[in-house]
Amino acid sequence: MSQQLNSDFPIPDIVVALPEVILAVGGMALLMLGVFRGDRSTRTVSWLAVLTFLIAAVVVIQQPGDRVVAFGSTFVVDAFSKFVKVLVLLGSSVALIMSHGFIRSEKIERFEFPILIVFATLGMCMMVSANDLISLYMGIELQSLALYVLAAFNRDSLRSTEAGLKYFVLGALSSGLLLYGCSLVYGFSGTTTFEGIALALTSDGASSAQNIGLIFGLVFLTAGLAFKVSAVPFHMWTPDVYEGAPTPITAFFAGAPKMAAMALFVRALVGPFPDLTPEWQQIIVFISIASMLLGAFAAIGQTNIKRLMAYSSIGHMGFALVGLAAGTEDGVRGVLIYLAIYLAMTIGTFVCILSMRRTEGMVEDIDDLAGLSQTKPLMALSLLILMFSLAGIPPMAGFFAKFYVFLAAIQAELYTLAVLGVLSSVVGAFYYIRIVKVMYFDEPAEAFAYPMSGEMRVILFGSVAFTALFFLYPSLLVATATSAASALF
Amino acid sequence: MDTVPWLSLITFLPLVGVLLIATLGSDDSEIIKRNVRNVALFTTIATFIVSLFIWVNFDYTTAEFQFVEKFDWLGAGGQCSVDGAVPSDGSLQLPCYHMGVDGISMLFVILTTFLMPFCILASWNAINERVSQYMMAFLVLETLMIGVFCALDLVLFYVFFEGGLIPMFLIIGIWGGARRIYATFKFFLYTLLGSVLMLLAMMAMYWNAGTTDIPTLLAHDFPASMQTWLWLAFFASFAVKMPMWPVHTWLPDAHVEAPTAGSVILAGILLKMGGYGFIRFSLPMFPVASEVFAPLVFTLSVVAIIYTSLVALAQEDMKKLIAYSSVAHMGFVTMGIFSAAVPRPDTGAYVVQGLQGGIIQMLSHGFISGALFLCVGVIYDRMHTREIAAYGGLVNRMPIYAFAFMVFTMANVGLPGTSGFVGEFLTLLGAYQVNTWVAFFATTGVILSAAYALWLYRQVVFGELQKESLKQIADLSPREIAVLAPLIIATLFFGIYPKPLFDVTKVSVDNLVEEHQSSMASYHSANSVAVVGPDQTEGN
Amino acid sequence: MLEIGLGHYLTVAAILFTLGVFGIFLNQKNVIIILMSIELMLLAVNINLVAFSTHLQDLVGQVFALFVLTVAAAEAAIGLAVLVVYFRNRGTIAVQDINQMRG
Amino acid sequence: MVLQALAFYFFAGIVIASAVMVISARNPVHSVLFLILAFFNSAGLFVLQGAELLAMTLVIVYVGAVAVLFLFVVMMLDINFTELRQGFRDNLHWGIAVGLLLIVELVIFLASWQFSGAIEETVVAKQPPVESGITNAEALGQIIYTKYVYFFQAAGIVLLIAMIGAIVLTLRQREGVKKQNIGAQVNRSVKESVELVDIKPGQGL
Amino acid sequence: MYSAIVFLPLAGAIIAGFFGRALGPRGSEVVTSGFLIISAILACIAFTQGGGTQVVTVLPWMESGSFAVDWSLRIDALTRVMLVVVTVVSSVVHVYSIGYMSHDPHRPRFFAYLSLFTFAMLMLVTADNFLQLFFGWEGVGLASYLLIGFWYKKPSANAAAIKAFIVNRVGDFGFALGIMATFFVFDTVDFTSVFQAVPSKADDTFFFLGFEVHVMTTICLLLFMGAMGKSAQFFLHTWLPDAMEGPTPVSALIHAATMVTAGVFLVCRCSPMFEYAPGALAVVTVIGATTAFFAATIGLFQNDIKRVIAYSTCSQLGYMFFAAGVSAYGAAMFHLFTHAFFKALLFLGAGSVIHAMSDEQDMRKMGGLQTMLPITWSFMVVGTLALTGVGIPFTSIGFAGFASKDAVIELAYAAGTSVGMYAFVMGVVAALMTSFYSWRLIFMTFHGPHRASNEVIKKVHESGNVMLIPLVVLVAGSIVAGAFFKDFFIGSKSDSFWGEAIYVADHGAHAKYDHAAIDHDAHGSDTAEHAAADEHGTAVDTHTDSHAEDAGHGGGHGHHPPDWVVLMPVLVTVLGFAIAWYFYISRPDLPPKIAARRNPIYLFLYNKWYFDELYDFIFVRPARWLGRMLWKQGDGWFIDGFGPDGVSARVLDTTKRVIQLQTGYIYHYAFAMLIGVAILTTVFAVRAF
Repeated sequence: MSQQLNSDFPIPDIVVALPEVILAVGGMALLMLGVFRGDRSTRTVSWLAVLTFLIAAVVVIQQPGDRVVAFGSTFVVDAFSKFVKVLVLLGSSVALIMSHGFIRSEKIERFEFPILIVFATLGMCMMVSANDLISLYMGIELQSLALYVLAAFNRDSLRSTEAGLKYFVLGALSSGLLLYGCSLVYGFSGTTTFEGIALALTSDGASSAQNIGLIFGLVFLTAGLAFKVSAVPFHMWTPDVYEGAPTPITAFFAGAPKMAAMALFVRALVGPFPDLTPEWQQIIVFISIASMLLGAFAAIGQTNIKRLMAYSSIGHMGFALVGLAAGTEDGVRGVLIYLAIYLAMTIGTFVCILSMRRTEGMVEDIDDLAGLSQTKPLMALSLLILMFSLAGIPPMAGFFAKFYVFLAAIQAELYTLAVLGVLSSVVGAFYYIRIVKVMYFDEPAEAFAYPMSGEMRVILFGSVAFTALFFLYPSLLVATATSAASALF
Repeated sequence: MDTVPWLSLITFLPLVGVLLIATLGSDDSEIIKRNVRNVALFTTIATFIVSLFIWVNFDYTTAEFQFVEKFDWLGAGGQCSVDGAVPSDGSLQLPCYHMGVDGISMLFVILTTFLMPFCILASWNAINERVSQYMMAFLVLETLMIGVFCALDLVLFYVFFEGGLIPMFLIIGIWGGARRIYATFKFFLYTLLGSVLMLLAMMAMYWNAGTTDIPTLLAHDFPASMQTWLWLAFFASFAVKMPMWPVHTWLPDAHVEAPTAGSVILAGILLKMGGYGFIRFSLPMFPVASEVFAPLVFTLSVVAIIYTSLVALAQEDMKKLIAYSSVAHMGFVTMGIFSAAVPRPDTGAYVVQGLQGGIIQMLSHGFISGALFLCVGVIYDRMHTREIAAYGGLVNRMPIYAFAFMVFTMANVGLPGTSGFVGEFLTLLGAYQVNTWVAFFATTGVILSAAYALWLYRQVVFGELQKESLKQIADLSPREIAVLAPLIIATLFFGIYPKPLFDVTKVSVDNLVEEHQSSMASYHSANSVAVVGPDQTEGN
Repeated sequence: MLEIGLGHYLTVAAILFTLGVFGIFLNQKNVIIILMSIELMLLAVNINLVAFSTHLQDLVGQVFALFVLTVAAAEAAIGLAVLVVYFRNRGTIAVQDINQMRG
Repeated sequence: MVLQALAFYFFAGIVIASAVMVISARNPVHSVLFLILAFFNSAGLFVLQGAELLAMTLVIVYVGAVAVLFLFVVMMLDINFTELRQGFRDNLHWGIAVGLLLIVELVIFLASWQFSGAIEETVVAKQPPVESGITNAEALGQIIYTKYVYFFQAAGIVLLIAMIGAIVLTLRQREGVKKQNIGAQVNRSVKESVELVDIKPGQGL
Repeated sequence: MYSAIVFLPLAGAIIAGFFGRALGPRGSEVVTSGFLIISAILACIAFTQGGGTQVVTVLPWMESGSFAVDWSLRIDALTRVMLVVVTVVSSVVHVYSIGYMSHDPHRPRFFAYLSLFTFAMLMLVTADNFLQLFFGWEGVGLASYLLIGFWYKKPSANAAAIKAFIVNRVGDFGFALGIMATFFVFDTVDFTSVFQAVPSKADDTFFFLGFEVHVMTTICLLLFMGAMGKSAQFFLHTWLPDAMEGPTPVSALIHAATMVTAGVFLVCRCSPMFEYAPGALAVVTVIGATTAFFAATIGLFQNDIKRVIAYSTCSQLGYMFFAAGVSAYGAAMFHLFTHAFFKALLFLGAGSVIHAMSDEQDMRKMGGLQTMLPITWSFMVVGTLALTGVGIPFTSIGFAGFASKDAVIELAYAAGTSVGMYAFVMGVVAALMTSFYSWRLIFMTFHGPHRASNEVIKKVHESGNVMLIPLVVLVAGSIVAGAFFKDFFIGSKSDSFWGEAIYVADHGAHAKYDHAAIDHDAHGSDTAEHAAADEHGTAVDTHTDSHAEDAGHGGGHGHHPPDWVVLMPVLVTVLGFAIAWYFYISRPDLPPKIAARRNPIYLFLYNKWYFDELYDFIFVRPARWLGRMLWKQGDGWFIDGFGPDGVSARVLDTTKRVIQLQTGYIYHYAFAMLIGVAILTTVFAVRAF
C-alpha cells in the first residue's frame, strides 16, 4: 500500500525504516565523536552506541505490527522483522557492553569498535527487513564487511588476523555463491522482489526449465545464506573465526548476526519460494541434519571453549533450521523461539568465558574451568544452568527451544530429521555436561583472578534467570513468536 | 476439591527449602552445615506431611484425577482451565500446566515424599563437603520427582521427567565414588537417549490428538499403525529408565558410584518413573501396540529376571549386587504391567492382578531396595568400602544392623509377609494367566533371588568377625535406627496388610484394564469387518 | 552458433564463475590469487545480471550489477586490508601457512 | 549479426582465457594483469548487451581502482611467489571433478533458459525503448536515486565501512616516528623553547 | 481360642526378639515357653473338643480383581492334629532348650526364633487358602534358615542354612506355580471354594508351557513339588542332612517333627485335589517310596549321630508320602503324628548325648555310654523301638511306629496297584534298613567300649531335669500314641474324626487289594460321573463310602491283607536288629574293615549317592559360572561393548575424523562449500531429468 504512496518521494518510507535511519545516523554521529575525541572516548562512544541500540529497539517495538513495505517494496516491516530486530539490537547491545573490560585489558580499546558494531547491526536490521534480492545482498554485505574487520580487530594478534582473513575469504566466496544464485533467480523470475518471485512461480507459465533454473538459483542462494548461519557444509569458517576473533567479538558473532542471518534465511525461503517448498525443504533438511550431527560430534573433541562454542552454534543453527525445514508457520515460530532462547543462553555463556581471566591474561581452555564450583560457585552455577540449557535438558529454556522446532518437524512428518536431530542432541549433551563435569567434579584449578564487573553480572544474571525460569512464564515469548511467524504466511 | 493447589504445593515446597538453604550461605562451616541439614530435613518432612494430608483426602471411589489444577502454560492462550475441554473445533491446544493424581500416581507421590527424609538423614554425616549444594540438589530432585507423578500434561511430564537428570547427574558426579564420572555420564546420556525419542512421540501424539493433555489422550484412539511407533518410542524411554534388559547396564554403575542417598532415590523412585510411564502412557494410550509388543516385554522381563539374578550371583560389590537385583525386580514389574495388556488365552478376559502387582511391587521395591542401599550405606560410612569380601561377621558387633538387614534381605527375596511378596506374587499371578511360560521362567527368579541375597547376607553379616578393621565397628546409631525402623515397619506392614495400597489403586487399575479391554474390543470389531484391514497389513 | 543468445552469456558466466571457484580451492600460492578469484566470480555474476537484464528488457539487473560492483570494490578494500595486517603478523600470505587454527 | 557474434566470441574467449591465467599464473603480478584484461573484455561484453554505463563503471572502478589496489598490495607485500610446495595437489583431481560437474550442470540447465509469458508481469523496471532517446546511463540514473535510493544509501554506508575498516586495520601511529605538528610549532613560545644558561667560566655544561 | 493358639507364639517371639536384652535370657525363656505351653494346652483342648470345620477371618490381605485373599484360620480335624503336634513338640523343645542352650549367650534370640517358627508353622496348618499356606510355608523356611544358621560363626552352619532355604525355594517354585495355576483354573485360592469346584474341573485340560495337560494332575504335581522341597523328598532332600548343623532342639522341632512334615500335610490338605489327579498320586507314591528306600540306604553308613536320624526322618517322610500317594491320607497323617513324637524323642535324646559328650556328634567317638547316661539310653531305646515299629503282629499292641508304619506298608500293598506294590517293596526294604541303622546308632553310641578321649568321658553326665522331663512327654507319646489314636486316624472312627478334612474318592479301586486288576484309565470317567451326580459335596459322599469294611481307603484295618504282608515289617525289623547286633556287638571289628575296603557300594552310600556333588556340578557351579560369564561377557563385553561404551567409542572415533576435516586450510574450507553446492545441484539436476 505504501508502494503507490511513496513512489516519488520516500518520506514515509524513512519513517518505516526509522530504526535503520537511527542506527545509520547514530553510527555516523558517533564516528564524528570518535574521530574528534580519539580513542579516549571509546567507552563513551560505546555507551552511546548502546543507547542508540536501545532507542532503535524502542522505535522497533513502537512500529505498527502490520506488514508495511517501503522503498519500492524492497524493504519490509512486519511482526517478524520486529521480533528479530529486537533480538538483534539486544544481542548487539549486550555484546558491546560485554566487550568493555576485554578491549581495555587487551589494549584494543579503539573507538571504531563500537562504531563497526553499530554498522554491522544496521546491516543486520537491513537483512531482517530485506524484501528484495538486492536489499538482501546489501544488508548482508554491510553486516559482513563490518564483521570481517571486527574479526581481525586485534590486528596485532596472529590468530585474530587469521580469523579475519579466513572469514573474509570464505565470506567473499559465499557472497559470490549467493550473488550467483541471486542472478539466476532474477533471470528466471524476471524480478528481484520477493513478492514478484513468488508471483512468477505461481503463474501458469512457469515451465520446468524455468523451475530448474530457479532451483539452481535457490541452491546457490541457500548456500550463501547457510554460510551466514554457519550451517554445514558452509560452516568451516566458524570454529577458526570464533577461536581467533577477540572474545567479545566471538560473543557478538554468536548472537546478533546469527539472528539476522537466520531471519533472512527464513524470509528468503518462505517469502519468494512458497511454491518450491518441497525443494528447499530438502536442502534445509540436509544441511540441518549435517549441522546438528557435525556440531555434536566435532564439539566433543574440543579443548578450547570458544571453539567449542563455535561447534555448539553450528549445532544450534542446525536445530533452528529444523523449524525452517518444516516450512510451516509453526516451524517459523519454532525458529524464532529458538533464536531468542539461543541468544539468551549464548550471551550468558560468553559472559562466563569473558570472565576466564587469570593474572597472566585470558584463558580459553575448558580445563581452566576445573573446580569452578568451589572457587566461584555462582559463576559455576550459572554456567551449569546454561550448559544444561544448551544441551536441551528441561526445565531449562533450551529444551523449549528444541521442543518447538521439533514439534513443527513432526507435524511436517520429517521423522528422519527429527530422530537424527534428537539423537545428535544427546551426543551434543555430552560435551555440555563435560563442562559441568570439569566445573563440578574436577579438582579446582587456579582461580580466576578478577571479579566480574557489575554490568557483566547483570547480563549474566539476566541470561541465567531467563534460561532457568523460562518455563514458568513462556507465554509471552511464545505468543510474540506466534504472531511474528504468522506475518510470513 | 477446594481452592488450595495441593499438588503444586507439595511439588514446589522443596524449592522453598532450596531458597532457604541458599540464604544460609554456602561456606562449609559446621554451623551452616547443621542448619542446612535441618532445613532440608524439615522441608522434606513438611512435604511428607502435606502429602499425607492429600492421601487422607483422596477419594478412593473414583478413577478420575483428583486435586486437579490447570493453568495456561506454553502459550495456550486461555485454553486451559480445570473444566475446559479440548477445543472442539479441531484447533490445537498447547500444553497446559495440568496437575492431578489418580489412584496410580497417588502412591508414587507418597513414596517419594516418604523416602526423602530418609535420604536426608542418611546423608547427615556421610556428606560433609558441599553440604548445601547437596541438599539443594536433593530438594530440587524431590520437586521434579513429585512433578513427574502429578503432571497431567505430556510436556509437563517430560519436563519433570528429564529435569530429574540434572540433580541426579550432579549428585552422582560430585559426591560419588571413584568411577563416578563414568557412571554419571553413562546414566545421564543413556537415559537422555532413551527419552528424546519419547519426546518426539509426544509431539506426534500432539499433532494427532490436538492436545498434550493426558486425560484427553487417555480417551483418544490413536491409529493402530501409529501406536506401534509411539509405543516403541515410549518404550525406549521407559525401558531405559526402568531399566529393562538389555539397557540396564547404566544402573549398576550408577548405583555403585552414587552416594547412599542417591542410590536410594535412584532405586526407590527414579526407576519407578519407567514403570509409572508404562502404566500411565504405554498401556492405556496404545492398547493395540501394547498387546502386540507384550511378548517382547515378557521376553525381556524374563531375561532380565534370570540374567540379572545370575549376574548378581557373581558380584563382588554390595551395591552392584543390589543394583542387579533391582533390575531383576523391575523385570517382575514390567512383566506384571504388561500382563494386563494381553487377554487370557482361555477366556479372552484381561486380568488386573499383574498390573496391580506391578504397582505394589514398585512401591515395595521403593522402600526395600532403598533400605538395602541404606544398609550398605551404614557400613560404607564406617568402613568406606563396598567390597563384599571386606566384610564378614558383622552380626557380632552389629546385631541391630543384622536384624534390619535381614528384614530387607528377606523382603528382597520376596518372603510372604513382607511387601515384596505381595507385589511379586501378583505380578506372577497376572503373568501366569496370560502366559505360563513367562510365569514359569519368572518364578525361577524367586530361587535365584534367594541365592544371591542370602549369599550376600552371609558373607557380610554372618561368620566369624575376623578382619582386624571390623573389630571396632559400631552398631546402628539412633539416627540410623530412626532411618531404618520406619522402613522396616512399612515393609512388614504392607506385607501383612497391604489393603491401604489396594484401596488407593483398585479403582484406577480396574478402570484402566476395563478401558483397555473395551478399546481392544472395538479395535477387533473394527478389524473383523475387513479381515485384512490396512492396519493389519501394514503393521507399522 | 552465430546467433548470440542469452545462453551464450550464461555459459561464459558459468565458466567464469567456476574458474573463480577453482581459483579459490586449487590455489596453493597466496591469498591474493584467492581475492582475485573472488573478483572473477563477481564478474561472472555481473555478466549474468547484465545478460538477464538485457534479455528481460528490465533495468533491475543492471542496477543490481552496479551495486555489486560497488560492494565488490569495498570488499576488495577490506580484504586487502585484512591481508596486509595478516602479512604483518605472519610474514607470509602463502595459503598453506594460514592454518594456525584448526581441528 | 556476424560481427556481433564474432565480437562476443572474441571478448568471451579472452575473458575466459585470462581468467584461466589469473588463477594459474605463477607470478601474482601477472595474475593481476590478466585480471585487468578480463575486466576489459567483460566490459566489452557489457557493451555488446547495451549496458554502457556498467561497462564504463567496470573499467573505471575495477581497472582503475580495484585492480590497481591489488597490484599495489602485491608489490608491497613482496611475496616470494616461486615457492610451490608439493603434497598439496592431492585433492586436485577431486577439485577438478567437482568443478567440471558444476560447469556441466550449469551450462546444460542454464543454457536451456527460456522466457515464459508470466515473467513479463513481474518485471518492475522496464527498460526504456531505444527509440525514446534515453540512454542507458540516463535510464539507470532515473531509478537509482528515486526508486532504489535505499540501495544507494546502503552502498554509501558499505563504502564508509570499507573506509573505516581499512583504516582501523592498517593505520597505525608508529612509536618513535617523527612527525610535524604544525599547531605545536606555531604555538611555541620563546620561553619554552629557549633556555638561557649562565655558564660559569671554567665549567662545561 | 484358635487365634490365641496361633498368635501367642508370635507374641512370644516378638517379646523375646525385641526385648530380649531387657528381659534377659531367663525372661525370654519363660515368656516364650510359657506362651507356648498355654498354646499347647489350648491346642489339646481344641483337639479333644473336635468339631467341624471352622473359619476365623482375621484380616484382609490382598484383593485385586477376582483375586481376594484374607488372613484367616481354618480349623478342621487335620488342623487340630497338626496343632497338637506342633504346639506339643514345640513346647517340649522350648523347655528342653532351656537346658540344652543354657551355655549359649544368645538365648533370647534362639527362643524368639523358635517361637517365630512355631507361629509360622501354625499359620501354615491353620491356613484357609493356598496363599496363607504359602506364607506359613515360607515362614517356616525363614525360621529354619535362621535356626540352622543360629551359630552364625560356623561357616558350615551358614552354608547349610542357605542350602536349606534355596532348596526349599526350588520346591516353592513349583508350589507358587501351583497356586497360580489353581487361581487360573478356579479363580480363587480358598480351600473351601477350590475343593468344591474340583469335581467340575476333573476332566479339564489347560495349556501349561505350551502343552495341553490335565488340569488337576498338573496342579497337584506343582503343589507336590513344594511338598518335596519342604519334606526333603528324593531330589530335593539334600538340605535336610546339612540342616543338622543347627542346634539339636531345632533339628528335633523343625527337621523331624513339624516343618518337614508340612509337605505331607499339604498333600493331605489337598486330598480333594489329589484324588482327581491319579497321575499325581502315582508320582507321589513313587517319590515317597523311593525316598524311603534311598534315605534309608544312606542312613546305613553315616557316622554323625544326627545325620543318621536325619536320614531316618527323610526315609520316614517317604513312608508318609507313599501312604498319601495310595490315598491313605489318614495313615499318612497318623504316621506323621506318631513320627513327630518318636523322632523328636530320638533327636532330643541324641541332643542329650551330644550335650553330654561336649558337642561331639561322631558316633565312632562314642560308645559305652549306656551306663553313664541310663535315662537317655532308655529314652533312646524307646524311640528306636517306636521308629522301627516294634509290636506284636495282629494285635494293636506295639510302639507308636508299629501302628502307623505297619499300617502304611500294609496299605501300600492293599492299594493293589503297581506303584503301590513298588511302594510296598521299598517300604519293607527300608524298614529293614531302618531297623539296622537305628540299632546301629544305639549300639555304637551306648554300647561297646569307650572311644572318646578321657577328658570328654570325664565330663559325661546325665542331662538335667529340665531336659529330661520334657522327654517324658515324648516317651509317652512314642509308646502309646500309636495304639491309642489308631482308631481315630485310620480305624473305625476315622470318618467322624477327619470329617471333611480329608477326602477320598470312592472310585479308589487302587486302595482295594482285591481289585488290583481294575484299570486306572477308568477312573477319570468314573470321577466325572460321580461328581456330576453328587450335588451335596464330596465330603458326605466320602464318608458313606469310606467305611472301613467297605473299602480300604483312609482306614486300613477293616480289610485283611495276607498274613505275610502283616508279618513282613516285623520280620525285617527283627532281621535288621540282628544284623546290627552282629556287626556292632558281636563283631565290632568288621565295620571299620568294610569301611576301609572302600567298597563302591559303601562309598556310594556313604557319600549319599553323590547327590551333593551332582547338584554342585549341575546347578551350583554352572550358575556361578554363568553369572560371572553373563556379567563379564554379557554385560561387560557384549551389552556395554556394543551399547554405551561401544557407541561412545564410535562417537569419539567419528569426532576424531570430523575434526580432521577441519584442516585449517582455506582451500579445504572452500572445497567443502563447493562440494555442498555441487551435491545439491546434482541432486536437483538428476531429479530434473
